[in-house]
Amino acid sequence: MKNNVITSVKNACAVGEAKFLNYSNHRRPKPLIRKNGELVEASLDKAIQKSAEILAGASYPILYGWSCTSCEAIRVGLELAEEIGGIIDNTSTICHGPSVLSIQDVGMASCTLGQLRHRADLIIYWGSNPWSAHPRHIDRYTAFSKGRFQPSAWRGYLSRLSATLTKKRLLRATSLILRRKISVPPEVDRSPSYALARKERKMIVVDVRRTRSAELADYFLRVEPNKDYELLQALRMLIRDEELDVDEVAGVPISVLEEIADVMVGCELGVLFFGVGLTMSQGKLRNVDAALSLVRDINQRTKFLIMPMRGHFNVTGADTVFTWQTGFPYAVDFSHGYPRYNPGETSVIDILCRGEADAGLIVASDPVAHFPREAVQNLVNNPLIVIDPHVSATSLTADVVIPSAFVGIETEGTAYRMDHVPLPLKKVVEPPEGCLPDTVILQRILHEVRKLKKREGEGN
Amino acid sequence: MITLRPKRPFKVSVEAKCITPNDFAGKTINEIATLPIWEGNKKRTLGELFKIEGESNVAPEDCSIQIFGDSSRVRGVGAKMSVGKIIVEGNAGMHLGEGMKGGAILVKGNVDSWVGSMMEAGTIEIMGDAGDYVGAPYRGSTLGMKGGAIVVHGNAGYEVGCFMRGGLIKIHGNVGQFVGIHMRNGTILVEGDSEGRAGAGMLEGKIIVCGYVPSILPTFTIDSIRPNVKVNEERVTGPFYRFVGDLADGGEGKLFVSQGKNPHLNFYEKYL
Amino acid sequence: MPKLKVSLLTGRTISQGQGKEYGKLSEEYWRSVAVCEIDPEDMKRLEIKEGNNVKLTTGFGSAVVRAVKSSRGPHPGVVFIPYGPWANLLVNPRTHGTGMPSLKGLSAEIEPAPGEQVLSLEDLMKKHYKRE
Amino acid sequence: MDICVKDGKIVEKVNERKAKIIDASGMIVMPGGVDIHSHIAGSEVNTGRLLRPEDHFKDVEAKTPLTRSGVGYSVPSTFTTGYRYARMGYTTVMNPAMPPLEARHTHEELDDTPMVDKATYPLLGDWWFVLEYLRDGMIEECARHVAWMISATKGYAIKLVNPGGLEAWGFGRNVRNIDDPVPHFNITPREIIRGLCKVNQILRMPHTIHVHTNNLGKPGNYLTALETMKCVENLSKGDRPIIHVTHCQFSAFKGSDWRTLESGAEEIAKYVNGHRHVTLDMGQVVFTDTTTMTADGPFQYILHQLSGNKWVNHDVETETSSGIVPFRYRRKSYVHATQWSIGLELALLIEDPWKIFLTTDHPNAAPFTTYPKIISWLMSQNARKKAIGKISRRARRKSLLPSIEREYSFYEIAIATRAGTAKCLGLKQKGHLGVGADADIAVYNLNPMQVDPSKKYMAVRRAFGKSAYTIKDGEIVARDGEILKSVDGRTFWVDVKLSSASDEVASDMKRRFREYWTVEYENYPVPEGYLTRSAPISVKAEI
Repeated sequence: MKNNVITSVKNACAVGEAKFLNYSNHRRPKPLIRKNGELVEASLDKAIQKSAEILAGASYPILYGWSCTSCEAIRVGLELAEEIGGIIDNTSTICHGPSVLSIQDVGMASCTLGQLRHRADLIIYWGSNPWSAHPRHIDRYTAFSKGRFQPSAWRGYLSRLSATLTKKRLLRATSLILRRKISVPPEVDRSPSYALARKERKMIVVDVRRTRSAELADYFLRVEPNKDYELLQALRMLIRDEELDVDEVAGVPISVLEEIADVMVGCELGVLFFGVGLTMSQGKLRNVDAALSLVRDINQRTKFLIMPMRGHFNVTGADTVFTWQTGFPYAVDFSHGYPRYNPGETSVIDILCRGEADAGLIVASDPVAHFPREAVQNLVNNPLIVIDPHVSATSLTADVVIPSAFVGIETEGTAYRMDHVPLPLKKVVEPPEGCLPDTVILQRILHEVRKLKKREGEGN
Repeated sequence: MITLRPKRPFKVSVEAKCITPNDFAGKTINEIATLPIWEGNKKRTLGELFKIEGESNVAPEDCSIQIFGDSSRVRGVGAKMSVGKIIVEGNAGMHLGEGMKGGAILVKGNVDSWVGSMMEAGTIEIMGDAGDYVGAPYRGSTLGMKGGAIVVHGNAGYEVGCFMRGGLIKIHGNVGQFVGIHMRNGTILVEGDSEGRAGAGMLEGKIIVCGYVPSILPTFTIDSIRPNVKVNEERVTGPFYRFVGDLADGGEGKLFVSQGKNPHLNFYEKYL
Repeated sequence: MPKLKVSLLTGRTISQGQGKEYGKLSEEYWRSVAVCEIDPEDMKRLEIKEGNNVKLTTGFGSAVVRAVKSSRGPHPGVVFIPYGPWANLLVNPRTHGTGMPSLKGLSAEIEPAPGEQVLSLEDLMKKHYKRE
Repeated sequence: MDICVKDGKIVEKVNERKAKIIDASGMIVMPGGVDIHSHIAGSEVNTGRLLRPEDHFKDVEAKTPLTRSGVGYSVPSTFTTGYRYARMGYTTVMNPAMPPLEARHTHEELDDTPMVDKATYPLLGDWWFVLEYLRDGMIEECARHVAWMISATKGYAIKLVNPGGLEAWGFGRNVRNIDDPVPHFNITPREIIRGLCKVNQILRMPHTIHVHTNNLGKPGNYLTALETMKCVENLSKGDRPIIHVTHCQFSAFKGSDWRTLESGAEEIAKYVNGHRHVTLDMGQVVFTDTTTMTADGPFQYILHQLSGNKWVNHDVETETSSGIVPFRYRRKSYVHATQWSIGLELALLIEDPWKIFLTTDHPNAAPFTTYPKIISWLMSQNARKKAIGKISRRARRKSLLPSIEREYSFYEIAIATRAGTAKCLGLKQKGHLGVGADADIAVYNLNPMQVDPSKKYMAVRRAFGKSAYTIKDGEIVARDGEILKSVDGRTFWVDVKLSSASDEVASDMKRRFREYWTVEYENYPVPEGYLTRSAPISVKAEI
C-alpha cells in the first residue's frame, strides 16, 4: 500500500494478484447515458433516475449478475427485483445451475474444505481444472495441504520426482502459481493400481484433455468428450460389484475402471470435485446427477464427499442469499408478486433467446462476453443498465452505465467461499471520486422506483 | 364451443391457467372475459388480451374451447382441467395441460416444454413437435406423469417422461436424450430415433424405440430378443433387443430397441 | 484450402482469468481469449503455424481467432477456445430446459483464414451487436 | 383486568385518555409465544430450502405494500417465517443449531427474519478444543474457550448434538452409547456432556446445556436418554435445571428394532417426574410432508437409508456436521404413528408443565405452523380420540394415549408455549405480563369462560392459528392473522464476562487457528455491528 494505491499482494493466487494490482485499469469513474447512439457522461442522479424509469416501466425486466458483489448488495437486488416484478438470475445459470437442479433431485454429500484438508486421502477432480480456475485449491485444501489426520502429499511427489528431471516448463509455471518451488510427476500413464498404490494422499484427475492439473495428479483418466455420464454410471455399477456387458466405456477399458472403483471404495475419506466440465457438456445436470449418486452410493462402503468447483468469487453467496429470501437459488421470477422458479423457463439465457425480456439490469457481470450470440443480441436490443466497477463488453453496449466501487477492495461486505463458509470482505483503499458501492446505488434506484410507482398510483 | 383469438401478438409470456373448461363452464362470455391472467408482471383479464366468442353457461362436460392464432407464448392452457375439450389451432406455450385430471387437448401446431407435466388423466395430442420435459414433474419432485396419454406426431425434446409413474407417452417422430429418465412406471413408445441415453436411471416401466439409437447405456444388460412388444392393446412389431436396467440404480426397467435399425448393437447378441 | 472437422471445447484458462482482471479492453484479454488451441498434428494438416488466423464454423455461427499450439496433448481432433466473446459466436444457445447452453463438445469445422482479421472487442461489438 | 404498555414495556399504569385501548374482553391474553427450539436460519436450514423447490411452489406468499414475498411450506423463506410466527402470536424464537464457522450466515438470515426476537445456539459438543481440553481435564481452559466462542459467534447457549458422534462421522463412523470413546480423541460422550455441563455452570449461562442425545432416532435409545439425564444428576445444585434434553420424542424409543419399536415415554416421564435437574421439549410429530434437518450427520444418513429420499450431508471442519432428508410422516405407518403417540405421552405423563415444552423441532417432526393442532391434542381427549382413530391399528393398540385422561388447561398451555420456555431460557423479560416485562402480547379470540376446549377443540385450533392481536414491543404488528407492521426483532447473545482477562486464550487460538481451520483468525468472530438489533445479555462467570 502506497498512498491509497496497492503496490504488492501477499498470499493470493495469480488471478487474485492480477485482480488487486489491475483493478484500477480500464475504469471510467463517471456515469454514462446513451444519447442518440453515443454514450455520454451524465450525473449520478440522472443515471439513477433513468435506470429507475427503465425498470419501473418494464413488464418483464431481467436483473442479472450478482456473483461479483457482496451479499449485502444482493439482498437489495432481490428487493428491487420483487418491487418491479422482474426476473433475477445469477451467474450460476451458466456455471453450476445444472448442479443445483440435480442436487434438488438427488441431494449432495458435502462438507467444508477444511474437513478435506484434515481427512481426505483420495482426491478426484472431474471435469475441473483447479490449476487454472482455482490456483490455490490443491495447495491449500487438498493434495498438497497438511491436515490433522493426513500429511501433505508433497514428499511423495518430490521423492518420485527426484528420479525425473523433466518438465522444466511446468516447474516454472508451478512455482509461479503456488509461489514455491516444486516438481511434477512424469507424464506416463501407469496402471491405476500401480499409480495409486501409495498409502499417502492420492489425486486423480478425470478430464477430456490433459490439463495442467492432470499433470500434477497421481493418475489421469481421459474420458471421451460428452461421455462423462456413461463413465459415472458405469462406476456406480462397479462399486455395486455388478458386471458390464461392454468392455470399454467412454474410451476407458473396464479393467481400469474396476481398479479405480476399488481405490474409491478402499479409501478412508474420498472427495470428488466436479467442475463445469460436467455441467456444460452433453448431459449437463444428469452428469452431475450421476456424480452425486455415485458419491451417495459409495457412502454405504466408506465416507465419500462431493463438491462443485464454483467459479466467480461470490456466486455461492448469490445462491445463498437468493435461497433464504425466496426459497430458490437462481432464476427467480417475481412477475406474479411471489417467487417462482423453473430454470429453462425463468432462466436468463432462455428468456433472452425467446426474446421475452424488455429491459435489463446487469450488476458486476459481463454477459455480453459470456452469453451465446443469440442471447446477447436480445439483451442489447432492449434498454440495458450496467452497474460495474470496470468497463466491460456489456458496459460498451449499455444505455446507462453506473461505475461502482470494487467490493473487497474499495468497500466492505460479506462473501461466501465455494463451501458456503461466509467471509468478511475488507475495504483497503478509497474508491475513485463519485464511485459508490453497489449496495448504495441499488438502494437509490429502489428508492426512485418506489417514488415513480407512488406517483403512478396517484396518477390513476 | 367457445373461441379465443389473441387481440395482438404477445412479446412477454402470458400465464393463462384459467383457460380450461372447468373455469369457463357455467359462465357467460362476459364473465369469462373478466377471468384474471398475467402478461409478464401486468395483471390483465382474459378479455383484454383475447377476443372471446361463443355460447354462455355451458355444462363442464360439453364445454369445448378453441384457440385461434399464435398462442406459443400463452402458458398453462388447460392446467388442472378435468373435463371438456381444448383445441389449439396454432402453437401452444409451456405447461400445456399441467396437472391435467381429465378431458382432452388437441394442438394442431407445436407445443413448448413441460407439456402434460404432472398430469394424472386425460389425453393430450400434438400434431406438431413438443419441447423438452414432456410429462415431467416439477423441479425436485419425483411425482411425474401418473396417468393418461400424451401423443406427439412430430418430434420431442430431451427428458421425455422424466420421473414418469404411469400412463402412455407416444412419440411418432424422434426424441432427444434421456427419454424416460428416472422412470418409475408407465410406457413410452418412440417410433423414430433416440439421441441416446434412453432409460437412464429407470427403475420400472417400458420404453420402446423403433428407430436408431447411437448406443445403449453401459448400465443396461441385454435380456432377450423379442419379435414384438405389446403397448396396451396395440402390438408393435420388431424384432427388438430387450435390455434391462438401469442397473446403476438397481432398476428393473425394460428397454426395447429395434434390432433391424441398430446393427451396431449386434455384439450384444453374444451374451444371449 | 484444407478443412478439418473437430470437436470444440470452451473453458477457463488461467491467462483468461488474469486477462479478465487486466480489463476486458486490454491487449492481455484479447491475447488470452481470441485464440484457438490446436493440436500440433492438426496444425500440420491445416498447413498453419502458431499465430496464423483460423476460422471456426459451427451450426450456430463462425469466428476468426489466432491459432496457438496446444501444450496439453496430444489430442488431435479436439480444439479449445477460452470463454469470451469470440467463443460465444460459436456455441449452441439451446438449453434443453436446463438454463445452461451447450458450451462443450460441439462439432465444428476449422480452416485457415489468412485473409481475415481477428476482430478487436470493439469491432466485434459493432459487427455482431450493432453497438459501440 | 387491564395491562398497561408504554415504550415497549409493561408498566403500572398509563394515561387512559391518551392511550390506545384494545378491548380484549372475552378473549385470552397471553405473553408472546417463546419457541425454545426451531430451525429457522443458517446454512443447514438454507440448504433445506435449496433442496426442496417442490416443497415451496405450492405454498407461496405474494408481496404486499407492508410485507415481502416468500414461500413455505416446511422450510419457509426468512420473511415468511417471521410473518407466520407473528400470526400465531409468537414473538421470540430460538434457532438451535449454528455451526460456529458459519455463524455469520446464521446471523445474516436472522437479520432477514422479521417480527420476532431471536437467538441461536452454537454447536460445541464436537469442537476439537472442547474435546481436547475436556480429555485433559482442563475444565477452566475449556470454559475460557467456550466463552470466547459464545461471544465470537454471538451465541446464546451451549448446544450438544450427538456429542462425540459427529467427530466420529468425520470418518463415517458414530458412537454407540455415552461411554463409547470418540475415535482419535479418547474421550467419551459422558465426559463431554458432564464437562460442558460444568462449563455451563462456571460461565453462569442463562440457559442450561441444550442436548440432542446420542443414538437419536434409534430403537432402544430411551436408555441413552435416561443415561444422559442421569450422568449430570450429581452436578445439580438446588432445584435449578442444568440440562435440557431437546425433541425428546426422538430419544424415547423402546424396542430392539423398527418392528419391535415401542414407546419409552413412561420410563422417561417417571424419571423426569422424580428429578428437578432436567427439562425437555416434545419434538411432536404431525402427519405431514416435512423436511428433517439436524447436525446429527449419522442419524440423517440412516434416515436416508430408511426412506430412500434425497440426502444432503454437510460436515464442518473441526466443529460439527449436519444432514437433511425430506420425510413424510404417515398415519398408517406403525413407526410414524408410534412416534406421534410418544410425543403426546411425554407431554401428558410429565406432571409439571414447567418441565416439558411444546415444540415440533421445526421442521423435523412437523412445521411450526402445526402448533395449534398440537395444542388441541394436549387440551382435548376428544381431539386425541379422533386422531388416534385414524392411525395404524397396531400403533393404536400399543399407544398409552387412550388410557390418559389428562387435558391441559389454558394456563398449562401458556406455560408450555411461553412462560416455561422463557424461564428455562433465562429470558427474564419474556413469558410473563408483569410490570417490567417486554410488551410482547398475544390475544386469542376465544372465551375461556364459555368455550370448553375439550369439546370445542376445533375452535381452539382456529384461535391459536390466527391471533386476534399480536403485540411486539408495544406495537400491534398483526391482527386476525394479517400483518399490520413489519418490525425487526432483537438478536440476544450472551456476553460472558470473565474476571481474569483471557488474552492467553486469544493467543492460544491464534496459534492453533491455521492448523485447525481454513479461515483467518481475524475473519472468524462476528462483530456486534453485524447484527441489526444486537441485544447482549452480560453474565459474570465464576472465573
